[in-house]
Formats: sequence, C-alpha cells, structure tokens
Amino acid sequence: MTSYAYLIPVFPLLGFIINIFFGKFLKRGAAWVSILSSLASCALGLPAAYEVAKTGQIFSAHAEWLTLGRSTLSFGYLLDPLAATLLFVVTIIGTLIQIYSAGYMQDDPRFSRFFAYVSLFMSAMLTLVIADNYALFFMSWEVMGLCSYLLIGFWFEKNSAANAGLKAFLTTRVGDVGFFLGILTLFTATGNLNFTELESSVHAAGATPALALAALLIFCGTIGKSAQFPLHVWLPDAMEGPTPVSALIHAATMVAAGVYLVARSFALFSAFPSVMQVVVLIGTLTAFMAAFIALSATDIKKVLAYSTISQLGYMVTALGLGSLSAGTFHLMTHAYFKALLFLGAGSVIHGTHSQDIREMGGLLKKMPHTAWTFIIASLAIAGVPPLSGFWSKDEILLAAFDSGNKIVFFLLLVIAFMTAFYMFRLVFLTFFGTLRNHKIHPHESPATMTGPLWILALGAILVGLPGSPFFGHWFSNFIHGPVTQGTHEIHGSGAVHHALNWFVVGCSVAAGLGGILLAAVFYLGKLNPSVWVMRTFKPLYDLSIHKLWFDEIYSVLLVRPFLKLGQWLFIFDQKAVDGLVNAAGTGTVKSSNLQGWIDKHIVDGLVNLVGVVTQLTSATVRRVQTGLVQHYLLITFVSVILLMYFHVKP
Amino acid sequence: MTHLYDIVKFGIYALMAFSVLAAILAVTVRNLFHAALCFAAVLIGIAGVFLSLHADFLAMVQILIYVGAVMTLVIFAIMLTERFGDNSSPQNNSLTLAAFGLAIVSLIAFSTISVKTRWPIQENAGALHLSVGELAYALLNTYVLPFEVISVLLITTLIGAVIIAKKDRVS
Amino acid sequence: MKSHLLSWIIFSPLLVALALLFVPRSQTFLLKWIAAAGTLFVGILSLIALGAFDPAQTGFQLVERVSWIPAFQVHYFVGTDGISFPMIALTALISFLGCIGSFGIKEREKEYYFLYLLLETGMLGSFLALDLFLFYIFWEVVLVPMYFLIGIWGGPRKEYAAIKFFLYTLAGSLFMLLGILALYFNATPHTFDLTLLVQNSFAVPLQKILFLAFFLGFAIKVPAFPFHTWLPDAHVEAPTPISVILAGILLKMGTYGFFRFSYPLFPEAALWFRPAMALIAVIGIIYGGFVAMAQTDFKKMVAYSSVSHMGFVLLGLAAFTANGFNGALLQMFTHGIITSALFLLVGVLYDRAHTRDMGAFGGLSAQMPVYSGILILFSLASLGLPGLAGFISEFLVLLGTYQAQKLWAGLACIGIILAAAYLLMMVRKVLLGPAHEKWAKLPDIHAREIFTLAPLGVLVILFGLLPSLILNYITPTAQALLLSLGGKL
Amino acid sequence: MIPLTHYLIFANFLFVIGIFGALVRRNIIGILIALELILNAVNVNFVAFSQNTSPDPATGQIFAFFVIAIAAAEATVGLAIVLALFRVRKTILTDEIHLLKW
Repeated sequence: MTSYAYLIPVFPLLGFIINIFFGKFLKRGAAWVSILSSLASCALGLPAAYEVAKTGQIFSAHAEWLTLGRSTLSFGYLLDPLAATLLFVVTIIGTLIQIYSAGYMQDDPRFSRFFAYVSLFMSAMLTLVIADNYALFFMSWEVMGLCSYLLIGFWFEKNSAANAGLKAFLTTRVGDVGFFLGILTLFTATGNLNFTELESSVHAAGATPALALAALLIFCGTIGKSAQFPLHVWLPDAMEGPTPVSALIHAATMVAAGVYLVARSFALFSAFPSVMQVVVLIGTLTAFMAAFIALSATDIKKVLAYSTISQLGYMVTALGLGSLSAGTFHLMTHAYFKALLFLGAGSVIHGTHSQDIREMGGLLKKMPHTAWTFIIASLAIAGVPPLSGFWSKDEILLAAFDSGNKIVFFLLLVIAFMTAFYMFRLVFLTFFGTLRNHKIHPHESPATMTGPLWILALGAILVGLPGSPFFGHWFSNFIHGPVTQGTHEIHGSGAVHHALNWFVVGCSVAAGLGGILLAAVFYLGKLNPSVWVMRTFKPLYDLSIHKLWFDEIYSVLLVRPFLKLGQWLFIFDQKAVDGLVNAAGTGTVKSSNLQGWIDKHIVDGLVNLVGVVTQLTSATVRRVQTGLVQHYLLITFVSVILLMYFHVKP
Repeated sequence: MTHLYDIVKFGIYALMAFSVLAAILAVTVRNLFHAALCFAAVLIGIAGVFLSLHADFLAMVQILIYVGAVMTLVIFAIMLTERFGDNSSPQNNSLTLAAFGLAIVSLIAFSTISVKTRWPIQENAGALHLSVGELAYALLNTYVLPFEVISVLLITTLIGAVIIAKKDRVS
Repeated sequence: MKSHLLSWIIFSPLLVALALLFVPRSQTFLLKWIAAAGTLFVGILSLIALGAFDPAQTGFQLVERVSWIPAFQVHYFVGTDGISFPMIALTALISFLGCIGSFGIKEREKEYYFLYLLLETGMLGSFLALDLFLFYIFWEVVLVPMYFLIGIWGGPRKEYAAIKFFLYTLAGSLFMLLGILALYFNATPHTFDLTLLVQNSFAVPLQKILFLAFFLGFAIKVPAFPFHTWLPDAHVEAPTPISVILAGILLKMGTYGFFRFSYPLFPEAALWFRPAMALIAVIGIIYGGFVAMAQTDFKKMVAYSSVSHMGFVLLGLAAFTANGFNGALLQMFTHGIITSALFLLVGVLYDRAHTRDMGAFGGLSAQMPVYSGILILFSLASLGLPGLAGFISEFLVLLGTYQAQKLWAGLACIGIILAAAYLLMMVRKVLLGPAHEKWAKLPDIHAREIFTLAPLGVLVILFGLLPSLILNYITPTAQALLLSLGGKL
Repeated sequence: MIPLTHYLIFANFLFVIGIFGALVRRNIIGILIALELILNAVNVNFVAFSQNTSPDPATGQIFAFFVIAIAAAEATVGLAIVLALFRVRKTILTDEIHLLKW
C-alpha cells in the first residue's frame, strides 16, 4: 500500500479536474465525485498510515524535479508517524465534511464549483502531508492558501466575503514570504531541503546564525498560516466562507498545517533554544489573546474562530516547549472536536438562518442531534476527562510544567479556564434557556449532516485514548519513535513518561470544570451577573469586544499608509519621473522655439535681404516658366545644340 | 549585275526620300488621322531601310510592332478624342517659325558632323549578314539582363496604363 | 529548408507581409487568415527548430554566416542558443495568438497586418542576430511598425503615446549605436561579429563607458526604473494585441540584450555595475508594485506590474549566479506568457464594457464564470503561486540573489507581497462583490478569445509543474555564460 | 552599298522633322507621333553604325529592339495619360494645359 502513497493526493485532484470542467453537467453529482475521490484517498491513506503505525518504519520515495546547479530538488513522499497522524486526520475529517457539505450546500447555485474547490484543497493538503521536502511542501501550502481564498470568498456577492478572502490571502502571504525566505536560507546554508536529511544536515552545519534565521523565517509561515499573533487577523474574517469550509480548512486541517510545519522542522527548531523561546512566546501570547477576545464574541462562528486561534497557540506553545508529541497530539484531537464544533455551528446556522447567539436559545429540544454532539465537543475542548481534549491538553500542560517555566504553565491554565468558559457560554446561550428571537423557526438538519456529526463525536471522544496512560502513552512513543531517534530532547519534557502527574491533572480538570461552572452561573441561572461584569470591567470588556483593536491598528499603521504610499509614488511617477521626460520633450521644443525666433529675426533678416533681391530677379526670370511643355522643349533643344557647338568648335 | 545593283540602290534612296516626305507630312498635316497614316508610311519606309542594312528580322519587328500595334493604339487614341481630330483650329502653335529655324540649323549642323567625321568603317561593312539564331543567341546570353528588365518594364507599363486610363471609381 | 532554418524563421513573416500587399483591402477575411497562417507558419518553423536544437550544447547553433557589407566587415550572421531560443519560441507563440486576437480590429486591416508581420520579423531578427550591425538594424525595424501600430490603431491619446515610445526608445538606441561603433573601432580586427568581439578584452574604463551606453539602450526597453514611464502610456493607448506584443516580447529584447551583448562583451564592467543594477532592479520591483497598487485603470495596473516583474529579471542578472541567470531567463519567458494573457484578458473586458476603470466593475464572476476563472488563473500565476510558471522563475531569481546578497532578496520579497496585493485587489474589484446591474448583459468570453488564452494557460500550468521542460534548454547556456564571466556555479 | 553617311543624313532628316513636330504640334497625340519619329531616327542610326563600324552586328540591332520596346511602352503610357487627361480636362491641346506656369 505504501508504495502507492503518491496516489493519495491524485484522486482529489482528479475530482477537482472533473468538477471544474464538467461540474455544470454533473449538477448534484459533483458532490459524489468529490466524496468518492476522497474516499479513494482514505482507502489508500488509512492502510498506509496503519502500516506505518504497525511497523514503525518510514516509507519514502522521490523523483528528481529540478536541477539547481550542483544540487537537485526532488519531489517525493515521506510516510513517517507524523505524516501518518495527519493522514488519519485529514482523510477522515475531509471525507466526513464533504458528505456534510452535500447537505449543507444543497441549494447553492455554484454547487459543483464548491466541491471542485474542496477537492483541490484536499489534494493540496494531502500533498502537503506526505511531502518529503520543503519545496513541495511550500507549493501545496500555497495552493491550500489559494483554496482557502477561493472558498472564503465563495459567496463573493457579499462585499464582506470578498474582502475577507483578500485579507486572508494577503495576510498569510506576508507569513509565506517569510517562510519562502526561510527555505532560501536553509537551502543556501545546507544545500538540502529534504525532511529526512534535515536532521543530519543541521548537525553537519552546526548551530550557525544562518540556520537560526532560517528557523525563525520558517516560523513566519506558521504565524501566517496558523493565524498566530500578529498575523491572526484573517482567521475570524475567514468565517465569511461556508461553514463546512470553516470546519475543514479554518479549523481542522489547513490552519493546523502551520503547526505541522514546525513539527516537520522540529530538528531545525530544537537546535536553537532561543528560537524555541520565540515560538513559546508567540504561541502563548496568541492563545491568551484569542481566548480573551472569544470571551465577548457573539457570532457563533467568530467564537469558534477565536477558539481555533487560541488552540493553535496552544499547539505552537507545546512544540516550542520541546514536546513534539504533545503538540501533534493536540493537533489531532483538536481537528476532530473543532471540526465537530464547526459542523454543529453550521447545523445551527442551517436550522436557524442566524449566527448571533444572542438571538438563539433552547435549541436543545429542536435540534437534539446537533445539540448533543456540540456539547460533547465542547466538553472535549474544555478538557473534561476522559474526552480526547483532556488527554492532549494535559500533555501540553505537563510539558509546560516540566519545562519549569511557571509563567507559561500558569498562563496555559488560565487559557484552559477561559476556553471552558467561553465554550460553555456558547453552549448555554445557544441550546439552553428559551429562544430569544421568535422570528427564528429552528429545525433539525438532514441526516447527511447529522450523520457526520455523530461520527465526529465518536472521534472526539475516542481519539484521545491512544495518548492516554491506558494505552501506555502509545501515541507519544509512536511519534517519537523513528523521527527523533537519537535526538537530544531539549527540556526532557518530550521524553516518554509513563506516570500521570496528578498535580497537573488536577489543575487541568479544575480549570476546565471551573470555567464550565462559571459559565453556568452566568448564563444558566436566573441570576445574570454578566451585565454587572460588563460594567465593572468596562475597559477590559471593550478591549475584548473590539478584538484588541487589531484591525483598526493595522488599518491605520499598515494598510492605509501602504495604499497612500502607492498613490504618492504614482503621483511622483507622473509628476517627477514622467514629468522629467516630458520636460525634456518640451524643453527641446522650447529651445527650438527660441532658436526659431533668433533665426527668424536676425539670421533671417540678412537672408531676407538676399531674398528681396532674389525675388526681384526671379520676378523677371520666372516669365520663362510658361507652363507650356513645348517651350521647355525648345529651350532644352537649343541648349543642347549650343553645347554641342561649343564642345565641337575647338 | 551593275544594273540591278543600281536599281536597288536607287530604290533605297527613293524609299528614303519617300520616308522623309511622309515624315514631313506627318508633322504638318492638319488632320491628325491623316498624320497618323503618314507616320505609318514613314515606319514602313524605315522598315525598308532596315532591310537594306541586312536587318531583316528588325524590319519585321518594325512593321509588326510599330505599324501593327503602336499605330493602332495611336489611331484609337485619336478616335477616342475625336473632337480634336480634325477641327478647324490651327494644329500648330506660335513656335512654328522658331522651330523651323532651329530645325534647319540643326539639320545643317548634324549633317556637317556626319559628313566630316571619320567613321572607323569596318572592312566588310554592309555585307554582314546576321541570322535570326545569332541574334537570339546574343539577346538571350549577352543581353539577357536588359532583356529581362525590358520585360518587367513592359509588364509595369501594362499595369500602369490600365490604372491610369481606367475610370476613377471614386468620381 | 533545414540549412537556412533561422533565415526562414526571420523572413517568412516579411514574405507573408509582402504577399498581403497583393490582397485587396476589402477582402478582410483573407487578410486576417493569411496573416494568421503566416504567424502560425513561424510557429511551425520554430517547432522544427526545436527538433534541430541540441539543448546540451552551449555554443551557437543553426548558425548562418554570409558576408553582407564586406567594406565594413558586416555579416549576415544569425544563430541561436539557450538564451535566444526560448525567446524565439515565445515570439512565435505570442505573435500567433496576438494575430488571432487582432481579428477584432475593424479598420485598415491591410496596413495593420502588414505592420504586424513586419514587427514580427524585426523581433525575431533582434533575437537571432549575432552581428551587432545586423542586430541594430532589426532593433530599429521593430520601432517603426510599433510606432504606427500604436499611433493609428491606438486609444484617445495615441499620438502622444506613440511619439513618446518612439523618441524614448530611439534615444536609448542611439547611445547603443554609438557604443556599437566604439566597439567596432576598438576591436582588433575591426568587426561587428559578436563571437569575434567577445575574444577582445577591452580596457576596463572603456568597458564601463560602453556598458553604460548599451545599458541606456536596453534599460529603456526593459524598462528599468527611472526609464519606465513610456510603458504605461504605450500600453494604455495601444490596441490589445499590440499591448500583448509589447509586454510579451518587446520588453524582453532589453533584458535579452544584457544577456547577449552587455554581459559577454563587458564582463568586468558588468561586475562593477552589479550593485547599481541590483539597486535599480529592487527599486523597480517595489516601486512598480506600489504604483500598480494605486491604479484604477486595469491596463495601467498590468503595465506597472510589468515594471515590477521585469525588475526580477534585472535582479537575476545582477545576482551573477547560475540560479539567478536561470531564473532571469525563465522569468523572461514566463512573464511573457502571463502578462500577454493578462493583457488579452483586459482586452476581452474592454471590448465588452468599453471601460477599463476597475472601480466601475464588480461581481463579474457571477455572469462571466469562465472569464473570471481564467483571469484568476493568470492573476495567480502573476503573483507567483507555486504550481504555476511565475513561481518557478521568481523562486530561482530569489534563490540566486539570496546566494549572492541576502538583503537584495529580502527587499525583493516585498515585491511578491505587493504583487499579491494589487492583483487580488484587482480581482476583488472586478470579479467579486455585488453585481452591477449595468453589466448584467455582458456575455462571457467566447471561443476565439479562449483559443488565444488556452495555450498560454496550458503552458503556465505545465511549466509550473515541470519547469525542467524549459530549464533544460536554458540551464547549460546560462551556466556557460556564468563560467565565461568568471563566476562559479 | 550605300555609305554610312547617307544613312546618317537620312536619320538626321527624320530626327529634325521629329523635333520640329514635337515643338509645333498643339495636339498631344501629334507630339507623341513626332517623338516616335525621333526614336525611329535613332534606330536607323543604331543599325547603320552596327552594320558599318562595329565588329559585332548584333549589338546595334539588339539596341534597336530595346528602343522599339521602350517606344511601345512610352506610347502606351503616353496614350493612357492622354485618355485620362482628356477625361478630366476635356482637352488634349498643350497650350490649354499650363497649370505649372508661374
């Protein structure tokens, strides 16, 4: 199975080609094309992942793609535990979400185009997962960005959607350019872009500043793609896209690719403690900030978007702390429960045609499937044992605890608390209580939508178990097995541990349950202290509701000056650069005019004198010009005769 | 033989005189059509003179092209511009006297030159016979380039004449 | 035909142009198709040349050398190598597509196609001439038809644009002519033959002066930063197919000149001027990007984007590394394809709406789905999306530059971000957003227009995925050039 | 045979008559006829010289051919011009066609 791994992304690509060219004729069949293509990828990818898990081996093969001087870039696939994990996540979630979309997008006029884009995305994402070098990785990375752009702006008639797509692409592009430069730096420093040889080449080159720079620049890619501070602003806006897209791209898979990038480059990052500290800093900051904003968001998808940013920050922090397994593990569990949350939100939106949680309430009875799966996912993200989120979050907290960095540990706990709070604020406002806007007539979604919800719910419950002590931390052994064999673990925290740290577990559970409890107090009971909180902590509340003013600050500091600069330069171009050219032109004309004047009045004065004389002479002489041909002939002939006479005479 | 020889000689001179006479008529006759006919007579006379110079082929060409083609053209042109063919207004302009004087003077001058100059006469002058084959050989070997140029000229003339003479579509 | 393949390539458009003179001007159908067949014939010939061309060989191939003006050692000397061959293929392709794209021209077709074919001969000759005198003649032959094509069939300010283009480029090429003459008199023996001139090593101060003289000629054509202002005017006023030719091929004559003449002839001077070249390149990249961002006129935006993208070619030249040269040569090709397509697309829109103001459009994606799909494809190619051709060339240029001088590459990356900004803002304004009722009746792109764009689209994707297809032709020559300049691989 | 000089004098006569005609005729067709006379005079000279002074008798004759061809061309174009002129100006008299005077 593994030797055909390169076919995994090919099926969705075929799906894309069929849908983009023949989608018009396929109509609803377009969904089948996409779903079948990703099922085919599942059929290839899952056995391959299983093979890796069973044997603990790495499978890879590559073919030459481009020769650059003495070094060669090759394209190939690499199936190691990391890739297998991602394959497991992407193929399953991708397929489920496409099945869900067939119901969700049912009435859309551009139905086939939607599935074409999703298939292209699947193809790019799967390529990225199994890519064996940075070049191929970057290419699929960018194509994913393109799909994200196209799908965010899928309903482009809405100005907000069109703008959100633009913003997403441009913001991530900034990070991507950093990533690109990072690749260049790495290639210049080591002459190698293959993941398999990354470790050895980093060792060979030693911890040079150039490599540290490469690591930092590559991290820029993560910052852009995984919506880390300060490039996180695009992700909340990206919620303008159809909800399945938010689930697939902006929650479960694509945004996690940034984390995957760090995990892939772990050998490079872990060689530089200072870079790792930057990673931790960014991760924690992002996680905290996003959680803070999520506290006050009222749009159901925006809450989830900020939650995603926050969780991604969590993963990045974990990797920065040196725990490859914790970060990857959380990536996997998060993909399941966050996809579930988004699909649930999509179901709610589908049923109510509203996104504002202040209008909802009491949906538990109207939409039981949606509600229960949503609650399961919320429990998972809040870190309630024994759901998946608990195990992964616990590992991250443990890594922080082991690193000895108490501030980070404390912050992560606070974030866990906030996460539980805002998630259950969402749950309570949406599903409990009574319906607040009576114009809404909620109804449960069709089976194509609820089916995937339950499957994902099952996943959200179960995928944490491989990492739990019940299975002897199988996952962490698996990840650490071949990839980092022989690597020195920085803080030792990533190393395999077989005992539970009950203090950490206690803190984690307390934070989760505390958050849920507080939310229940605020939003379930008749007592409603939220207004009081709002008033008392008004500055903080304002800060949160305005998303820390990021969009405004960027607009004033970056976007507008850039546009203005463009306009100024254009004016400069027209007035100065082109003006110079035109001035040269007019200058020439002017000076010729001056010369013309001199010519006319001085030089010509003399000439005119001559002219007058000439005129007088010619007035008489011109009489010869009778206009009669024969007169001319006569004169000519006489002249010839005379010439002959003078010539012959001597 | 002498007799025959003299007769031929006399005939040639007569032909020359005839040609000159016809030429004078061709440029003085009032009716243009008659003038054209006189000109045709001149051409035939010259063809005879060519014969006397053993230029048989040239004489044929002279008659075919000049008398056959060019004269037809001229006569057509005269007919097409009928109004001026034989009207009563004078056919000569005010230059007649000056032209006549000039003609006499130049005739004398040229004739003097012709007579006074010592021409490098060849030994076998007047007896050179040239077959048409030799002529063709010279034309298509030594003079092939001018020959081709002439053909291009004729084509150009053909097209040019058609374009100049055709009715202008715009007006 | 094989033995004179390049001459056939150069002069067959001219022959077709002369044949056009015998077609009555009322037979527009015949005129169009004869011209199209002529350009297609060049395309077929260049495919034959592709078969005869050996990519692994680095010297000149398919050479023809005949004495032309013996008194001045002028030769009719043509030949091709990995630098010029892609340009020939590009010229043949773009000319053919441009010719098909010209079918919309409705006035004075006879003169139009005559000048168009004459222009093609000039361009092909410029790319193939190896004798400087011959090169200069072809170089100037390009100017005249271009002047008329802009000046007669152009937009409202066509006279201004045409005269500006003509005088500006002519002024540049005059310096080049002086340079050529100076070369001739300083070379021993006196010659215009490039292969012989290269064997001379000129004194460094002389090299610097001559480099500058050639630089003026080429930089104006490129156009490099301070000399670029003719470009937006010419592009905006020129009819669509001529914009295509202008951006797709003519600009490349400038950078081609650097590769073919300036660098091999003046290696020391080239090395000395390297920082200046890089500076001009980087300024061009960033400046062009910013100004493109400020445009409201669709065509002007694409024109300024050319300034930015051609900056990458100059940057690759300045890098003095194999990757840089490779990338620059590839960028010439890919930019030719992509920008041509963008101009064709602008033309498609302009033909329907009669305006190029991007602000006036909106939401076209809904009623022109095929058009918008193609426009998005080429916008993405232009902004360097991996998987499409534009990325490979920019990647190589930046890699080469990075190996030479990190700062330049870092600054040039700003241009990449800007490219994404102005192109996607264009897509946003034209294709996305709420639909305008005013444009509700615009028909989608039709078959002939798709026909002109499809080959370009295929090439963009093909070269994006398999760049070695074309790099195999470029790399050996680029490496040989670098080695001959004293660089290291 | 007849000496060269006589042919020359004969040609002179034709030539002078031609000149006279070209000078005095008012009608353009008349002028054309006179010009043809001049050309014929030249032809006579060519053939006579070639028969008497040149080692190669072909040259003169061939030149005469060329002259005839050119004369034919000249007549054709000239007459075409006459027709065009007539159509435009309704006259073929030279003294009525003098736009090019002072």
